[in-house]
Amino acid sequence: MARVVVDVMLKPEILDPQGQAVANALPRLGVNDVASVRIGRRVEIDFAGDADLERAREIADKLLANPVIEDYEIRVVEAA
Amino acid sequence: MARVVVDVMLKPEILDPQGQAVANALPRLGVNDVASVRIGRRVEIDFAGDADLERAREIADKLLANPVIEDYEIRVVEAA
Amino acid sequence: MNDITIDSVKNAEATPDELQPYLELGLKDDEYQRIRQILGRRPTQSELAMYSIMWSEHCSYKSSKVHLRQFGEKAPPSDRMLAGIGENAGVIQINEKIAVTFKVESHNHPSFVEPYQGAATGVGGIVRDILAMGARPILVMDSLRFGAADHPDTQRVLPGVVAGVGGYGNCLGLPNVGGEVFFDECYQGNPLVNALSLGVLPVDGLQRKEADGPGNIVVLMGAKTGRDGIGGVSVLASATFDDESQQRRPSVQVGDPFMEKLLIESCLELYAAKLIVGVQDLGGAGLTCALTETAASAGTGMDIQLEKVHLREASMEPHEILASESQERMLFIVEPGKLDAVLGIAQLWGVIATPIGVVTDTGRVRITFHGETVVDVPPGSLADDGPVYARPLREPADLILLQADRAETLPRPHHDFQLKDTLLKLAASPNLCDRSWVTEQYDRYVLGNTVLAQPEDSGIVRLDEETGLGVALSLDCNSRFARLDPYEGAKLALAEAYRNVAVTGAEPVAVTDCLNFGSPEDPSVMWQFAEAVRGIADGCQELGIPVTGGNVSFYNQTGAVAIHPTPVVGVLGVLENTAQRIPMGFSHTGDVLVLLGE
Amino acid sequence: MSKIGVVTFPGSLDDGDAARAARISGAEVVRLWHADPDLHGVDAVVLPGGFSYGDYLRCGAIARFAPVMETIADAARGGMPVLGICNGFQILCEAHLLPGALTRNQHLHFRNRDQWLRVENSSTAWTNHFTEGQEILIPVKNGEGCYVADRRTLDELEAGGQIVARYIRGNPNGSSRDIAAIRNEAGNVLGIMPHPEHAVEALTGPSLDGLGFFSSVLKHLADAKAAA
Ligand SMILES: Nc1ncnc2c1ncn2[C@@H]1O[C@H](COP(=O)(O)OP(=O)(O)O)[C@@H](O)[C@H]1O
Repeated sequence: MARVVVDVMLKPEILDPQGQAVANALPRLGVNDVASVRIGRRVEIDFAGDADLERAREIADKLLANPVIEDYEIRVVEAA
Repeated sequence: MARVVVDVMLKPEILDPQGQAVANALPRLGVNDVASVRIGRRVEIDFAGDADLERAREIADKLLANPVIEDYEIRVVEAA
Repeated sequence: MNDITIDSVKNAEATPDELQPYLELGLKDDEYQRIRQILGRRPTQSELAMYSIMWSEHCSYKSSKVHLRQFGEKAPPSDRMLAGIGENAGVIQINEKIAVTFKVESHNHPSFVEPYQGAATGVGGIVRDILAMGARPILVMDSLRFGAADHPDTQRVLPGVVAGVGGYGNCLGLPNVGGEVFFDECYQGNPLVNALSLGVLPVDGLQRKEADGPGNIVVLMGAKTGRDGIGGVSVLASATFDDESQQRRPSVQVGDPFMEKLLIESCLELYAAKLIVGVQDLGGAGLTCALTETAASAGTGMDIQLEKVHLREASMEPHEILASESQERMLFIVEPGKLDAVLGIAQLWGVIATPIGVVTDTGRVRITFHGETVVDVPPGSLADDGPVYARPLREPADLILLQADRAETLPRPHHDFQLKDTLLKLAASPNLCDRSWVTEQYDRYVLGNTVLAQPEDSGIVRLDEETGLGVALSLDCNSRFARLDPYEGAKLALAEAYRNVAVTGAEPVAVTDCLNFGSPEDPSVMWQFAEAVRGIADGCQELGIPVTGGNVSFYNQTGAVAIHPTPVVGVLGVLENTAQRIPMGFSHTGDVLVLLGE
Repeated sequence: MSKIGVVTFPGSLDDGDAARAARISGAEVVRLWHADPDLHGVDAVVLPGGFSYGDYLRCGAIARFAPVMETIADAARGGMPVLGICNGFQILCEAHLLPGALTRNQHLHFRNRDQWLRVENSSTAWTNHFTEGQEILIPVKNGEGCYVADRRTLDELEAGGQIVARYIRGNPNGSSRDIAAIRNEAGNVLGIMPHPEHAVEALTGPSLDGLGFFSSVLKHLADAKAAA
C-alpha cells in the first residue's frame, strides 16, 4: 500500500471566504499575530500497489482540482 | 512571514463520504488500482512574525478541528 | 486484534462465572439476573451488548411506557389511523388512495457534541423512519432550543446545528417548511434538536416490519457498517480496554445524505415493484434492534451470518457490528425468488445490498460469526419484554414559589417612553426576532409543492397537483409554560399547534410529539413528564384527534439540573384544496379586522 | 411538439420540478438518465438542480464524467439548447461548456430567498421571451453559487453580452459582478444559479417569471424548425 497526497488550494487571487472567516475569528481567541489563513483540501490517495504519481496527477488534473480556480501539489508519503 | 500548515483529517474510523464519492468515481476515469481516498482540510496559517507552533496548536484545537471526529497534524513550512 | 477470542455461546456455557461489565453498560443487577434467567446461562458479549441496548431507556421506554398508554386509552376513535403508536411512525389516511405518515424525533445529545453531524444525522434518522413505512418523504421541519443567545457555546452549537439540519435536508431534496428556534439558559449544556418528517404513500402501499415466512432472506442495504456510536458498548472489549481502544470507538456518527437519497430511491422502487415482505430502518440500536424487532413482531426466528455484513473496518468484533449505529442502512425481508430483482435495483442506484441470513420458524435469533454461534436469543425478550418501571413522582419543591411569582407583580410601564423601550426590547429579543438567518439556510422550494413555509404559522405542502389536496403542519411548545404547569403547558403546546394548523383553513387530524425531559430517576422530572403526557392525552381527547406516534428523550440535564419540561407537539391537518389556504398577514387595504375569543 | 430532456443524476433534486416547468410551458418532457448516453431524440436539455453525487468534492465535478454528459457536450457544441440550473450550471462550468467556476458563497451559508434579477441579454435560446432590462423574481437556493473567473474572462463576458442575468437589490452569494446567469458565445448554452423552475405556479412560487425561460426555448426551437 502506498499513499499519494494531493494538496489542493485556491489560487492566491481567488477569495477564500472560509480562510477569512477563521482569520476574523482569531482575535477573539486572543491571537493577533496571524497575517492570513487559507483553507484548502488535502486528499490522501492510497494505491493498492505502488504509488503511482502519474496516475495521481491525472486524477488531480481531471477530478480533484479545478484549474480555473485551484492549484495543487502532489507527493508520495509513507502510509500511516 | 512564516507559515504553519495544519492538516485536519477525519479519524480513520469515521465515515468519509467525500473520499468515498471520489473513490467511487475513479473507475469511470479508468483508474482501478486505488484502494481508498480520504479527504480532509489543509489550513495554511501565515504568521506576521515568527511561526508560533504553540499558537497554531491552540487555534487548531479550538477552531480548526473537532477532536471528537478529527485528528490534525501541524508543522512549520517555508512560506511560498 | 487477532488474538481476541470471540465470546461464543459455547464459551459462555463453559465459563458461567465470568464477570461481566453489565453495570457499565447501564444494566441493573436484577435486569442482569433476568437476562441470565431468560437464556439459562450467562449472556455472551454480543448478547449482553444487545440486551443493554434494547433495555436502555431510549429503546425500551421503560420509564415512560406506563404513562404513554394514555395516548391509546384516551384516543378518540379515528377511522383515518392506519398505523399508530408502536410502528416506526403513525399513518393517517387522507383519501381513498393517499395516506401520509409523520413523526418527530430528538437528536439532542449528539448535537451538543458535534453540532453539524448530530443535527444532520437527526434529520437522516427521522427520514428513514418515514421511509420504512413505505412512504416517500416529502418534507422536514425542525424544532430547536439553545442556551442564551450570547453565550459562547451557543455560538458554537447553533450555527452547526442549523447548517447540519440544512445540509442533510437540502441534500436529500426535502423542503423545510417550518419549525422553532428558542433560547433559554436551561438549554445551555443541553440544546434540543427535534426533527420532523412526513411522507406520502398509497393506502395499499403500507409496509410492514414483520419478518414473515421462514425461508425468506434477510437483506441489509446501504452504507457499510463502521464503529459509529458504539462508545458505550466499547467496555465489552475490556480485555484490551485502554485509552487507545476507546479512541477507536467514536460515539458520533457522520451522515452521508447522498447515500440516504440513493437509499430512498431504491426503497421506493422495491416497494412499487412489491419485491419485499418486510422492511425496517436501522436507527439508534442498529442491527440489534432491526433483527430482533422484525423477528419478534412476526413471531419467527432468524439465522444470521454476521461476517457477511459489509464492514468499514475489517477488525470489528461481533458485538460491535451488532451495536453499530452507522447511518443510512435498511433491513429487508425478501422471498428467495425475488432476491435477484432486489439486488438488481440496489445495483442500479449504486447501493450495496447483502443477504445476511434467513428467517426461521425457531422463535430464536441465532447469529454466527465465522461459524461460531455468538447469539442465541428469543427476540421478544429484547424487543417487547424489556423492563417496565412505574417510577416515583413528586411535584417539584420549587413549583409553589415559581407559581407565586406572577406577572402581576412586574413593574408596569407608565410613560410612553417606557412603552417604547419595552417594545424595542421585545422586538430585539432573541426569542421574538426574525428567524430568517436560520430559515434561509433551508431549501423550502425543492419538490415544487410548498404552498406555505416561513414566516407562516404552519407549513403547507400540496400532495396532489390535480386536486390541490394537501397537508398543513405545525410544531410548537412553550417550555416556560410547561415549567410552570406541565399539564397545562403541554395542553397549550397542543392547542398552539392545533390553532396554527386550523387558521390556514386545514382540518387538524392527528398529533405527534417529542417529549424532552430531564432524568426519569428524579421524581420531580418524572412528575413533570407524567403531567405533560396527561395534558396531551386529555387535550387530544377534547379536540378529538389521536396521538399517532412520537419520541421520548430523557436525561436532558446538566449535572443535577434538568431542562424545562419541553413537550414539543406537532399537529397534522388536511386541506382539500391548498389553493384555498389562508396565509397570515393582511391581504387588502380596507379588509375588516375581527378578534375572536376573549 | 418540441421535446425537452431533463437529466437525472444520482443526487439530482429539482429534476421533477424542471420537468413540471417544461410541461406547464407546453413541452413534451423526456427524462434522461445519467448512465444512458442516448438523448432519445430531445430538442433541448435541462441539467437540473440538486447535489449530484452528493457534491462532495466540488459541485458538479463528478457529474461531469457521467456518460450522458459526453453526448450532451457534443450536442451543445453542435448548437442544441442546454440549460443548467444551479447544480446544472456548476456541471456546465466543470465540463468547460461555460467559462469560470462557482465557489462557496462568500458568507459560507446555504441561502434560500426570493431574488430579483435583471435580464441583461435576451438573445439566447433560453431568454428570447424577456426584454433586456426586465426585472424578474426567481428563488435562489445554493451553498456554492458565487461565480468567479479571472478579470479577462469577466471582461470578455461583459463585452460579448454573455452575462445574461444579474442579481439586483442584493447579491445573495458574493458572485463577481453580480452575475446570476451566463451564456456561451453561441447563446445556446445557459447557466443560471437561481431556479426558474420554482417560479412557474402562483400557488408554489413567488412569481411566474420562470416560465419565460421555457417558453423562450420552445419559441427558439419552433423558429429553427420553421427556418429549416
Ligand atoms: N428551526 C426552524 N426551522 C424551520 N423553520 C423555522 C424554524 N424556526 C422558525 N421557523 C419558521 O420561521 C417563522 C417564524 O418563526 P417564529 O418566530 O417562531 O414564529 P411564531 O412566533 O409566529 O411561531 C415560522 O414560519 C417558523 O415556522
